[in-house]
Amino acid sequence: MSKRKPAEEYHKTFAFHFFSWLQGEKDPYLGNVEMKPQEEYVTDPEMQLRHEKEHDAILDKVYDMEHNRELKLFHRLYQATSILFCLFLMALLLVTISHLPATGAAVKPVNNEVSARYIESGLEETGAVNIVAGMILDYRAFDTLGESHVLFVATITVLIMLRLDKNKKGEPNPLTKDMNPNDRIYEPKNDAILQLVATFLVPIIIIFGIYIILNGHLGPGGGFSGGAVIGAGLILYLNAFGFSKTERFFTEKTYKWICFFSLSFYCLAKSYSFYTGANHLHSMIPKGTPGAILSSGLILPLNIAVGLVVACTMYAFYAMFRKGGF
Amino acid sequence: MDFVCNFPFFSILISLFSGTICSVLPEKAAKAVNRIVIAAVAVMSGILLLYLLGTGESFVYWMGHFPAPWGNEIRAGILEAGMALFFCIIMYLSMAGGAHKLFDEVEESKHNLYYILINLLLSSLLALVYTNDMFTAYVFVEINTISACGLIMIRQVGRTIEAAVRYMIMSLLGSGLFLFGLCIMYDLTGHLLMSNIKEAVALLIQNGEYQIPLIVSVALMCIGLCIKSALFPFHAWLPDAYGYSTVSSAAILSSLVSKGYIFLLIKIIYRVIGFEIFNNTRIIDVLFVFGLLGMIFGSLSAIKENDIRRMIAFSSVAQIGYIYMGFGMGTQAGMVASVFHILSHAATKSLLFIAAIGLTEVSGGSRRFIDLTGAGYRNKWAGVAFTAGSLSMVGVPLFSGFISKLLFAQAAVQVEGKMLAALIVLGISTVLNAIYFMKTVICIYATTGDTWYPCITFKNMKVHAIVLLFFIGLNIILGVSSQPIVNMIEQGLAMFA
Amino acid sequence: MGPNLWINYGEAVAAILFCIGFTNLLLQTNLIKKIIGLNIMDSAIYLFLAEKGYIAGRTAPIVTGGVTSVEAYINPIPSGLVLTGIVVSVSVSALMLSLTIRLYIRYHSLDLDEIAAQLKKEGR
Amino acid sequence: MTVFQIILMGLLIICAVSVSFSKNLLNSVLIYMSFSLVMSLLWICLESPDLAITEAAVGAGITSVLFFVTLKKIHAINIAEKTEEQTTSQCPAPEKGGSDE
Repeated sequence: MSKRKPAEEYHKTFAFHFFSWLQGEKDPYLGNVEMKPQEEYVTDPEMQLRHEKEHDAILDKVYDMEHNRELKLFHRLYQATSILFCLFLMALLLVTISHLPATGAAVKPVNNEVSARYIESGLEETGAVNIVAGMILDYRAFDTLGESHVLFVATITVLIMLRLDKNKKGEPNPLTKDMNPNDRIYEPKNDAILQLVATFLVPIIIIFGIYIILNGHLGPGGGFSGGAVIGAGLILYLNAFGFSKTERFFTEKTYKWICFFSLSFYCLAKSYSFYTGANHLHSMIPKGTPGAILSSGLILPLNIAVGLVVACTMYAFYAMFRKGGF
Repeated sequence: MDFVCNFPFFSILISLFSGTICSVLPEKAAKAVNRIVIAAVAVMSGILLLYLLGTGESFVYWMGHFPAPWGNEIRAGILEAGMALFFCIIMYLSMAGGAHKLFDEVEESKHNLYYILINLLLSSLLALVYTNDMFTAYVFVEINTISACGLIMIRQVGRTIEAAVRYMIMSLLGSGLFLFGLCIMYDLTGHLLMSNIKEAVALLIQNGEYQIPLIVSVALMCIGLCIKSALFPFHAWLPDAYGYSTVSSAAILSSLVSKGYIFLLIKIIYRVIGFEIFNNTRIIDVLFVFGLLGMIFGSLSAIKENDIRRMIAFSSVAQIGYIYMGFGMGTQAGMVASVFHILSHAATKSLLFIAAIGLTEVSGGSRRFIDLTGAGYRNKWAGVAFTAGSLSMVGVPLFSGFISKLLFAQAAVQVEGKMLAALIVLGISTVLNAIYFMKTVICIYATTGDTWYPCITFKNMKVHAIVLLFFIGLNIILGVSSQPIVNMIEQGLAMFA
Repeated sequence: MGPNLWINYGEAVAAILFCIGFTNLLLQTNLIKKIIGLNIMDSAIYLFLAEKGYIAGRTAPIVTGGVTSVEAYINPIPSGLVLTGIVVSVSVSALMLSLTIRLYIRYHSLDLDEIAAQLKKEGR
Repeated sequence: MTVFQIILMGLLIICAVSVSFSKNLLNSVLIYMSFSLVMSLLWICLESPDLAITEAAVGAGITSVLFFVTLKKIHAINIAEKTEEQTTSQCPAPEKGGSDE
């Protein structure tokens, strides 16, 4: 708003009108355009009651799934189309498959130079005896990076759905009552047999999981399967001894930080390797002797990181499903 | 290699990594990290775009130590860099415009989870834009789907949860079909990288081998992506998902998530199958027909709606129909029109969603037209912005919608068999658009009755108003200076081949 | 029909499983069964992919005895892809199950159509 | 080996079909669990031990456990004792379980 013009003159300009309209101080139509106030509508309570009843009756009729003919017809139509579509899809896929190259043959498009190089020089280039591990964690590592983030984002969504947070004033979430119906009622509180078996079994399961993780580059296995085994062991422990025991060593904070450190390590390590690879720099990570436990460059640490994330995630899923928290 | 060539990789990685970081940060810090990351990615994409315009050719970037058929790769050209820049701008504006609603609709303790989802969504969009590898595309499609589902359901009312379930079921059908098509394609060619697949496909076509599996594989991938981007018969999840989620989510979902899948489809058409080969299949006719049906039925459902947010959501169905109609024409011009419409629709739809929230706020939170009467006087900025968005959607000159409709009409004239159908439906759809958008505009500028809700002035909604201004500006830029943008799109599509 | 349907019986089974899963996903009214159908569909795709990598008479791609010749091992690529895929499918099913629990708590039903009808009746 | 494979594949199809037609939710989850186990045997036949371990740990282990917890949450287990549960617990279990289809 320019201040050079005197106030009276300014009041006549377009800008003043525009800004005053914008600020909501003045409405140019008020008083200029004839506006007739509407007549007040008197509601008859009896009529209103009848209207409401009719309204409810119509609603009931429309949403009565069992007796509504149109809905039923639509449902039938939907079923028929889906069955037809599925049969069509099956026929299409079978025809397609009959034209594909034969299974088990050695000469076909899939067995080309790509898999040949993975097999022939995989040991030398990645240092991993297990060629699959070498492939997913070195040749095609970007996919695997994406994959671990799929797991991460799934955990985040499960947290959003099921975590029962206290609100600002510290009151418990209104859903808590619904989420925790007395679902342990038929479970033994301290079952001696279960606890004894768990005492023996849980360490074995967890050690087996650790073996799978550490052996991922030497034999079948790897971070994901090992992590899932460890997670299963933790879930067994939780079921045998209850939340009070596990909360001593595993809370949400533990989960958060383990996940954070493992994923950050994964991201940073892979960024280093991508960056050096793309810019044709020499990577400083030693490959080691193939076959030794400390070999194959980044694959072992990455497997450990993935294993930690997966184990914690599986346990977190279970705890979330069970009681909406850790 | 120049340092700039690292930027696509950096932008994917920092957005992934910031997702991880946000999981341990408090809410305020997470918000700051989120904004900084989006801005940084936008700046990097801008620099990359300038660099690519300078050199005039695309480049591939190794993800690892191994060259083309053995390692992962990403690829950047003008169209990719431009899309990344545009996506970041829209995302930043949508986040800023809907920030004040987040407090009402999302639990306090789950705000930082929201920012994690946004970061991961950004990274998956960037990866879909830049990737040169089909399987990487599949993995990031999944990240995109899951985080989009999270964005829908973070506002936990019954409708959104139901919408999220429907969304997940449809999307998973889509990804299943996509993955099956991808597997067949892998079996036929033995490669997963786009450029290698293209060479192998050209060879197969030349030798006349495996014709049926090839077509089936392409068709499966197309159907998968169509389902995911809510093409007409598969749109049942869309109105609830867009209509009831929190406003930033609705803007981002409608303008970015579905566009990410469509962009991937464009990439597949050009870089995996080859434009010529794709146009010789019957698939484009199917896309064309469904596009036309979507344009009409989407608009008809929008007319019947009496809830403003759901009306805008149904209008998305119609607009996605436009894009697929462009694909269905099977010409370069149609494709250019589709890509331009992706930009124009993204800019307009998020503008409409964010303006609509401004209007509903001054109507006591109700979204019915009856309560919105006169809302344009009570919140002037939102009213003006909504009018601008509606004009753009209808296709009034000076706005971006006009240019995209013009491009579609021009493209349709060049195609013999489809000209009449395309032009007629374009006309009908424009009229239908005009009916429901002008109805809304008249409604919000009608004189009010007795119900008097408080006005909102500029001081109370500075951020919101500025965001709306930016959106209007973006629309007008797209509408006025369309020629350089169209040139850029043409150049980018030429780089794809 | 092409020549290879009987040789490719593994893939054919995968296609049939895929369609069973697909039908389940479309037609079951119960959400839990829908989710199981989804898992079956995913497994079918992985079976299809793994059949692609199999070569008769060769062993798993783990280097034994220092032999690194192509003739000794099957194709490792499909195995790697399936590993990635399994992770995706387990995350997706966890997400779907959590959604199911929330829906059940809110509406005491597992039928999506019934829930939709309830929602409309409530008018919100 | 091929005969064994064919038998396993037949089992897969039987499992998949019977999941769709089983009346009880708990049964269908159990059948799905056996589906995963058969699948992991099949991976061994197809020379992919990595996949076999992962499928056994994930498909038959974790996913099934998650299904069980879900069934518990939605009161689909203990149908026989449902009436009993209603009398003993304070908050009665809802009528419409997922299992009564």
